[in-house]
Amino acid sequence: MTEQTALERRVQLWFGPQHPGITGNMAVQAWLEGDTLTSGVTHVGYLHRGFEKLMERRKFIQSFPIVCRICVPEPDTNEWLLAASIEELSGLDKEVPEKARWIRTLFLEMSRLSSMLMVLGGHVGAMGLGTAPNWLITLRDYILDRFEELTGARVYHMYVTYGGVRRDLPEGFAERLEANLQEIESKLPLVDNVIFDSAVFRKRAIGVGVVPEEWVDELGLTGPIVRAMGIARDTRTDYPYEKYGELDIEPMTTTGSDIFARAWMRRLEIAQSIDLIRQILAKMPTEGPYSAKLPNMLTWTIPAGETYVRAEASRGEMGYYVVTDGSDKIRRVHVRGPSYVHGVTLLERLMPGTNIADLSALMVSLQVCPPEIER
Amino acid sequence: MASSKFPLAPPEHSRPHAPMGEGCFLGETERQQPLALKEALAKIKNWFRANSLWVMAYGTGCGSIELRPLTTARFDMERFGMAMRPTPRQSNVLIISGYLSVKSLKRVIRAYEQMPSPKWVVGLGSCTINGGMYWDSYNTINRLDLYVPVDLYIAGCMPRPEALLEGFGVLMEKIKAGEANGWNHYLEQMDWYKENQKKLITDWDLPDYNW
Amino acid sequence: MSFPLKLMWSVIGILVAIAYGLLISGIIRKVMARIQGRIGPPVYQGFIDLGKLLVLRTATHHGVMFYLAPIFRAAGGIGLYLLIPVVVGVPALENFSFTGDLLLVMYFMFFGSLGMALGAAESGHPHSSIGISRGLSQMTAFELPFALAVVALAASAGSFSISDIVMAQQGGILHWNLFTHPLAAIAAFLAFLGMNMYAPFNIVGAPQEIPAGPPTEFNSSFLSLMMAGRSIFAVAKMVLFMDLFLGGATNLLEVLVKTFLIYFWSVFVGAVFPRFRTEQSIRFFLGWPTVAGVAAVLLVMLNR
Amino acid sequence: MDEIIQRIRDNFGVLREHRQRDDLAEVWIEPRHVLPLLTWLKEHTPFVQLTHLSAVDWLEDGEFQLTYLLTDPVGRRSLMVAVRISREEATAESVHTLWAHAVTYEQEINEMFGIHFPGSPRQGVPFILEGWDDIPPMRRDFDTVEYMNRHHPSRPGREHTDPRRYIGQVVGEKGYLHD
Repeated sequence: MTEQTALERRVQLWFGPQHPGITGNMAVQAWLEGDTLTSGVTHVGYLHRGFEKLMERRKFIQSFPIVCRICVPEPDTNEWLLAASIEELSGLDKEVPEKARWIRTLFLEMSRLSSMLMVLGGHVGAMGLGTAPNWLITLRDYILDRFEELTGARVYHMYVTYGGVRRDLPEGFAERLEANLQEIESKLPLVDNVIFDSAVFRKRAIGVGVVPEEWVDELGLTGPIVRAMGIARDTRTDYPYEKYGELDIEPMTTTGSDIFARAWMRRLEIAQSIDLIRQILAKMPTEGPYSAKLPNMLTWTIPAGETYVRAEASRGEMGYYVVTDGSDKIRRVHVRGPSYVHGVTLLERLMPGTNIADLSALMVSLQVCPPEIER
Repeated sequence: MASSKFPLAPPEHSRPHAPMGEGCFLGETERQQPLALKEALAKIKNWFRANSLWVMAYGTGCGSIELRPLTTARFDMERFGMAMRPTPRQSNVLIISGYLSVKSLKRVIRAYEQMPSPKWVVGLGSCTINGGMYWDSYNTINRLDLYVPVDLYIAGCMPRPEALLEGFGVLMEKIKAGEANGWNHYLEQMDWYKENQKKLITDWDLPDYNW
Repeated sequence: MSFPLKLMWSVIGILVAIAYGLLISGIIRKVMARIQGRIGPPVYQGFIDLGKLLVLRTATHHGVMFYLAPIFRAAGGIGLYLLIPVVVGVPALENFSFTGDLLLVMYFMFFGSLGMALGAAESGHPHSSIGISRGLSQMTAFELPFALAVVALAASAGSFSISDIVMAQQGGILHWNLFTHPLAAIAAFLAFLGMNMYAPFNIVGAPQEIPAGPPTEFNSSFLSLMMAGRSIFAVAKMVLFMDLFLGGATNLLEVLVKTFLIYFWSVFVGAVFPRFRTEQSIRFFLGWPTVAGVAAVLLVMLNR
Repeated sequence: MDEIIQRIRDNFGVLREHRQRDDLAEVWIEPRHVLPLLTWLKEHTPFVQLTHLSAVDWLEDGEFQLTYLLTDPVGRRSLMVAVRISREEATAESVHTLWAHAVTYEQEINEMFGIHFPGSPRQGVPFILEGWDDIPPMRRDFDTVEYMNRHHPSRPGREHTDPRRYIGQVVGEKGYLHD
């Protein structure tokens, strides 16, 4: 067959912008030969709201409702990153009380847990099993209940502020959270049975979507993708922020770098997250202020400077590059989401040779979150 | 604020309607039936339509996050006969779950026009009503009802699953009473909607109506 | 029984079969929902869906074959049902069973899908074409163990008539082909999983890959006819398996119980498994089910 | 960290430098040194990962600043390499040969700031916007409210609460938001 006819045999297929197998509102334009993708291009921009532009014309405190919309399944990392970067530039970070730091750590870990419960269900959901996602999203809802109790909102919390958090922990919060954790732990063996013991899942996930180790430095990969290669890199231990340095925490690793390794990685991190939440609840001081004294937020100006702050989201390293110019507004903020690399360059590289049936499982295992690509 | 380019209030219905929201008559001749029979038939039809809503969710970022609890075990919308359909050809309800960027709007119009009528549009969240917190963004539209007819808004950011269930209950009641007539309005005032759409989407490369 | 009378009974039978098929699909959705921890739709949801699709105001079509596809689909189901005796010995429920009907039944199982393939291909949607190629290749794969099982049963009964095969199983539960020909039963019931398109073999309409599959472009009344055809097809298949392996039935209650059990075998498997890839599914059917089928045929040949 | 910066100072020349944290430093260099410096950092130092590339519009100075954030994943530290380029020319050297994902960053900056990276593969290909006909939106002189008023009319009756109205008023008892 000549080259020309090979090209003519290709079928162009659009996945998205609205497709049940695509994680969110983005599109993948793929070319197929038979059941195999020969190439593909990621298209984003369906969700662009211009966050970075909007934050340039808002006061510092007004930016909080904006940033948590950047990643929908896990908004809290964004809140913390904005707070931490502005605190660092203004020098407020030395005044954040001890208890606020513990609450923030708890808050971040709860959001990681809820996000990972959802994505673990997505792994098999993308392969057509509706049972496990149904269970797991319900388990996630218990965590959302606790978020609601703590912050008043289910999804977008706007809880972290400069200098601390907005509210203290409610009475009896730790016991109710512990009850939820036990509920989750009691259901997890059943989930394991359906997902990881399933011959069909193993058959489809092992050896599929392998990310070579050379790409880590070339593409700047982070998070579960790197840890699933057996490389222990975790922002929480590498650059300990808030109280992660005082917790007993080891980066989880699995080997194989395929979809199964990444799914098992998530399962291990769920267990780790539950353990960390228990540690935090045990070590957290019960007394003390939860917020520093703040200046008048309407007139607050901070000195010019530039910084980059990073945190571990459930998808990988998330970072905020913030520039201030001495005025009462942010000069420029650049949100560096892990999906920016994972969802565009890495996905486009992995697509040739992928079976059409594996594309959505691949996207889930890379945990592509379109809103943080385009912001 | 209000630029004169846009007629801000959509025009009213202009043609006579069959009873119970059975639709306007565009080029069809009205079947000669007694009014009572027509109404009874329309009631039965509307009951069927209301109790089997097939949903196409255009999940724009925020909204899809609360649709997932809605479809799964805790809130389970399937018990009201609602099901998710992946293709516009088989859906009756289009959920616009939040702000729409201009790029998305083009796809939404296309999906909306491909749905078989009667069809309904539900706008979730404050951003479909008036731009919400993105009111000053250059890339998100502020009013959804300038471009597609919206039968029901569910306010909130994001509306909770309970609010969504309540909203769909209201939509069902409206359908049963024959009051959810957005699709008729779209057909009647096609010129107005198309004018608005083309004003916003500068690289218009769609057919005028996507069958 | 005269031909017109028999025809009348068969038409009634078809209507009842459609209703039963819709009801059983409602029960399936309910059971699936319960496994997933949900409440699930009411069991009569299928009727509402069918009615709703009929009263939609617009229907978009893409050409002649697009019109014909749901008709082919329904004709395949009805033809299949008309050839299978529901209760052997009761003339009103024997339909148009005749000597050698099993061969025609095997043909009719293909017929609906082929017609569907032609129509869906005309809709021009790439998901449809991909779904069709997946469906037809999987069908070719699971037809092999199924045909081998049928050959084994026919050889042992000495006839290609379903009635004869049913008669050969009379005399107690242990005379059923399920127990007398276990290998054939294994081959056929594994093939049945493929026929029913539940996980792990639901590669045709795989929602996360090619949403809705072949019927992507079908809407309103086209889809309703397709739904009706699908439900009668499902009932006919269940009755066929009951006749072949569970010793037929002597009254309608027995029909209900046995068909329910047969169908739920595939639903319970489907509730807890993800989906295979296309080539994995084909490889599965050409593996152990086919071996079991060949062994069943050999066993029958040796025993003669 | 100090040693690396010292070597950059010796070999390439540093216009300005700043230590933000123990694990984060920033150096400003001349535009002609960008590609050699980044190549050297990637090939001969542990700063092998490009974490992000972003642009800042300094409208007052008539300059764009491009910031390359390089990370040393083993030594757990980061280095920001910043370069000021003229706003009129708005052209910078592409680094996509060093890091493949720089293509996406350069595509986005090209679209959002109008900075051109000659040789980068997807320059001019729309990444986020579709049918955009105004100046690039992330530039400081682009007024998003004015654009919104032109294209996205608001529903009548919307009230805007400008925080400027409250400035000078006492919030809380002692002027703190949190008492």
